[in-house]
Amino acid sequence: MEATVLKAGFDFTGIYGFFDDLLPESLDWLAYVIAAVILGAVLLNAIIISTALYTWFERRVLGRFQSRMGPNRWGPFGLFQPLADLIKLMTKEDTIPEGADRPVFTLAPIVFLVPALLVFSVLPFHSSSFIGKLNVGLIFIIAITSVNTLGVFMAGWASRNKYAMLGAMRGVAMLISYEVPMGLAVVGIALGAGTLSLSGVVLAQNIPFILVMPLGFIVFITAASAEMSRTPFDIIEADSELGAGYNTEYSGIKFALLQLNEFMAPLIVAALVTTLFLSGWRGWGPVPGPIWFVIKSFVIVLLLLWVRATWPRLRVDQIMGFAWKGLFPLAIINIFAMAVEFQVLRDDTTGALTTGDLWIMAAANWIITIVSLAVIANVLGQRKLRRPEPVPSQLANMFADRPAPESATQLSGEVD
Amino acid sequence: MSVSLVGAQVAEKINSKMAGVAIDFNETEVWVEPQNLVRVGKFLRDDEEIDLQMLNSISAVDYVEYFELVYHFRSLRRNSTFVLKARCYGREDLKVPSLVGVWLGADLQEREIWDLMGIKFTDHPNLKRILLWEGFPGHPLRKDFIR
Amino acid sequence: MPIKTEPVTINLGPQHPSTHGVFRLRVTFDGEMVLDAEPIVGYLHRGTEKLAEERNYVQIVTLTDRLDYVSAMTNNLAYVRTVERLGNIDVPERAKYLRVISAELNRIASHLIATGFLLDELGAFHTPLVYCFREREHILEMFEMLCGARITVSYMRPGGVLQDAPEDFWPRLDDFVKTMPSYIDELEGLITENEIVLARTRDVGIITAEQAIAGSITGPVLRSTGVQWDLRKAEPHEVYDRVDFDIPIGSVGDTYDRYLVRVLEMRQSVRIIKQCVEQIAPGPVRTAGPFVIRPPVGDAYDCTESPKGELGFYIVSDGGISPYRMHIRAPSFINLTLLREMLVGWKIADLVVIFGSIDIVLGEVDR
Amino acid sequence: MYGLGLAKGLVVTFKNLVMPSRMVAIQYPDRKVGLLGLAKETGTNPLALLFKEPGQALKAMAGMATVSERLPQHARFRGEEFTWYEQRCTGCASCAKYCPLGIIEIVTSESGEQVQEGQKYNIDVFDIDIGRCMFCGLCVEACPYDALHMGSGFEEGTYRRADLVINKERLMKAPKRPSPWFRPQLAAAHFDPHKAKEGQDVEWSDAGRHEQPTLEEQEDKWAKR
Repeated sequence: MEATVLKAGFDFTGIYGFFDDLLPESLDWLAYVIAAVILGAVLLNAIIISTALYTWFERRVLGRFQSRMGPNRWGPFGLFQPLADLIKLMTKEDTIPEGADRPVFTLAPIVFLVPALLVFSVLPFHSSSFIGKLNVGLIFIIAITSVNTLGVFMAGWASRNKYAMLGAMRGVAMLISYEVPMGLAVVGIALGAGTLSLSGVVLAQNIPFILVMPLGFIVFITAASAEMSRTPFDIIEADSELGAGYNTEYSGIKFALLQLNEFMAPLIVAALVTTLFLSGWRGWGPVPGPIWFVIKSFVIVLLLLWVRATWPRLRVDQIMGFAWKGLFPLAIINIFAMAVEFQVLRDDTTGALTTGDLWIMAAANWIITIVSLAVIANVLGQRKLRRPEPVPSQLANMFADRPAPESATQLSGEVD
Repeated sequence: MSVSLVGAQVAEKINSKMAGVAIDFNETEVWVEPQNLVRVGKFLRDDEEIDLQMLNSISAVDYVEYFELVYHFRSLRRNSTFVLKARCYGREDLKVPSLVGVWLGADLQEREIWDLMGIKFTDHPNLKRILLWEGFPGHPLRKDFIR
Repeated sequence: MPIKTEPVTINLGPQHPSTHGVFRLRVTFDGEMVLDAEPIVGYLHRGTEKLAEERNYVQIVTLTDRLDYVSAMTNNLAYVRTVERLGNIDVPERAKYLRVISAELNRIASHLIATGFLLDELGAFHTPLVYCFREREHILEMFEMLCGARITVSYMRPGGVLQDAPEDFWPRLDDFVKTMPSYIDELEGLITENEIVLARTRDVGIITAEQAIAGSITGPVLRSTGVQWDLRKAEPHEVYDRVDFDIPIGSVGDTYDRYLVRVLEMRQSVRIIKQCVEQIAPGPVRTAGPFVIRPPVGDAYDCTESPKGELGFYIVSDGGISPYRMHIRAPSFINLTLLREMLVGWKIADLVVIFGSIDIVLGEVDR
Repeated sequence: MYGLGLAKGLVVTFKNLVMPSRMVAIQYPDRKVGLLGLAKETGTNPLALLFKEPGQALKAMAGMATVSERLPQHARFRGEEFTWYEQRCTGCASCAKYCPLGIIEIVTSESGEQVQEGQKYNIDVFDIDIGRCMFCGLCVEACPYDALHMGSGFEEGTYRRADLVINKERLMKAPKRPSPWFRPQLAAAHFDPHKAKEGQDVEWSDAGRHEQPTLEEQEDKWAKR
């Protein structure tokens, strides 16, 4: 039912077929190119415009979290603010620091942006609406998002700035570390869905995978928010420590590209989480699939924003420790549990799981999640939350010259 | 209220330990020669009864014919305060022993006095200008400083 | 082949987001680890002590506003107390209460800023900072009622305060006293038990009580090491001996203790204000006297507990209309003495946090 | 339990997100209003507004309507629009003397006009360089005749520093809305310079602390001495 609504517009084969009919036989390849260009242009613009709108949204919501207004001057409710920002950044002087590695410096924003855009090419917004019908979508995403690391390092290295270099070094260490739990969390998905194709994953989610493997969800969203380097993992930029980290020296349109990537990251993560854990476009009632997709992504984005508005940043060694001592074991536990359950529950001949099997797995996994989280928290966390009671030092006595009043013995009284 | 140590008593104590070091005193203050500062400081810090744990503040005053260094001490254990003063005569090349070895808190304050008053503290580990830049002509808190 | 590494020297500041102004820290890093740190100050040096030598005693009040510009009231208080001691000027009772109320309000404001910026340096994306500023705004509005200005108040004068509080000040203050504890609770809910904050601040940048006393450290930094020392109790000036309050201390002397002591002090300040409002009685607020004060020849040192530590003024009078010499014992400046000891061995992220937890204000450091 | 503190923080920020009383930001110089806000501002109900001024109403619904807004100031605010009464000023230059920055310039000349107290002076120049003023109010505090008062403004931006010097003509022409800062007589009259409308200026005879001396008093004080 839902398949009929938006089918024609976004389907590659549909557009290809239309132009194939239009053009003579010898120009078949042209139809292919035209279809690709049209779809690419539509998608690119859609992503960039939605990122622009997202910058407005993020700033407004963060403003509300912080008792502020957020941008509300330009256009209705401040919606033109991204446009104003863009004009400002484009008209600014594009400086390259003296002694910088010019080609690398120029290339870095592009290396940043292209993988981020490529991720969208395989995401299924709808049952038939994705462009690259990739049967190894999961692996493609894991691979393509790793290129980010290269961009961080290129930007930091080429800037010839110590702050940028420090940010880049932190970034490389952190991003590579968090690739591991993220990849391992995806393994659980592959096990549960029995396929690496993203549309296959969505179709396999008769119940959303967030219920089936909460542990995987937690690991994935944590690792992903580290991958996009937002609080509490924003040590790459760490504005209070490094100024701006790897993008210290960037200005003008190059900085705009970096910012575009940065604001696109939450959208990518939200879209990925929606696809992998929240059953993608699937929903109930007459609401079309893409709307479901957007709603679910929106919830994830809000969650990320909420965390960003609340928590402080971890230190670099704590972040690495968290990845290797916290997320890595959790991801392994998740894979192990999924594998055992899969082996026990699967249909022997087809190797497929029924919805009932998924429910059983969900029940088991919730117990495993709670237990393992509690264990890991106790291992990782400072179990000694209590501190020594403050004892007044013998080095000082405020009442040496006169009798001490009664209440002076109290150390930190309650306000009555 | 914090008790001020009586100048006469402290001067007597200092003199009983190191004869003739406390050259003058009044109700709350004792004057010593600048070259004896470190000896007196160690005594004031380590003496059981005086027990001045903290060097509160160091000021320097330019009285034109001499500079006076004013040390405000405080004992947290006894809640008492005390003022030690030292006069150094002359305008140029003034040298006073540094108290950093006795109280670490003298560090930045002595640098500030060197910067603004031009009194050199010998044995100071890092005697550089602090508020003004290196190469600033003169020491601005002196009374004869003209921009 | 062994990899050759070498330490990197970075100038943190004078333009750096978390140096609280124009402050420079020359740091040598080994990777992320701090090997050496040297504070370089003086970018905001305005020569307050020299300027004071050519102004009369009332005019200097305006200079003291600009020392620790987030707590101008306590600066005024320390200065006018020294002048009063120098010139043997009496202060009316009501003025004493008004002074204590405004000084404690300003202590809350200053500690709010310290806490907010500390969390900002921890990377909390300005949220606690904005909450702190929101509460501070109430205090600034009350200052505007008292004296017409929000930051550079110039409220106190030798011999009292400038003018009595307006009628609408008191209900506003009552409201503030009533709501502030709940706001502090909320702030604590956001910060105090947050595991990330704990991981970042606990046992970071420890100094011991002996070190702190030898280094002339005062204020919350001293109290966080467990030394129960507060000039409001040790040398009760104004009406501090008539109100009941506690001196919170820390147990370890780390960054977390420095934060916690400030929060607890805010609660105590609210308590002091509450008692002052109950005790204050009508009366004059300023001793009649000449506008131009000519104290007798002599010198005087007086100090009060400012939010940053012991703020002292040493004034030498030659009998004229302006001081012969005025020296300011600036707590922010002297608290920097132990900065190197606190920083060495920690990482860049800790450096910023430890530095923030000392809570310096560059107007006072550079004077 | 470990992790509870993080959750607590999330609850606090959520509380601040949803509670409208925590939204304390004041938009300056103008405030964006919705349809309801605009109706409230104009004193009509939204429906009537929609009919009467559909353009404005649509604009408000699109979030683009603005009304001017100013931070609420207390009457005592020490601002820059100095109020000066030439009738009260004797040209004694107390204000100039007590200004810590020395930014008040006063030039007087003998008028030859004799009043009972002595000779009256012409005030030729009365310049306040508010470009360097820090609004400490010491000049106002020092004025023995209550001739100079603080103002309440803070928006005097100009393109040239020279424009920031307020001279005698400007002081005389300016609306007389003195701040009750350090002027108990104005505070007792509950004068609020921010709420004072056109024509509600304070006359020079009301601005002083001292009563106008009667003729007998003048004789007692000065003439017979």
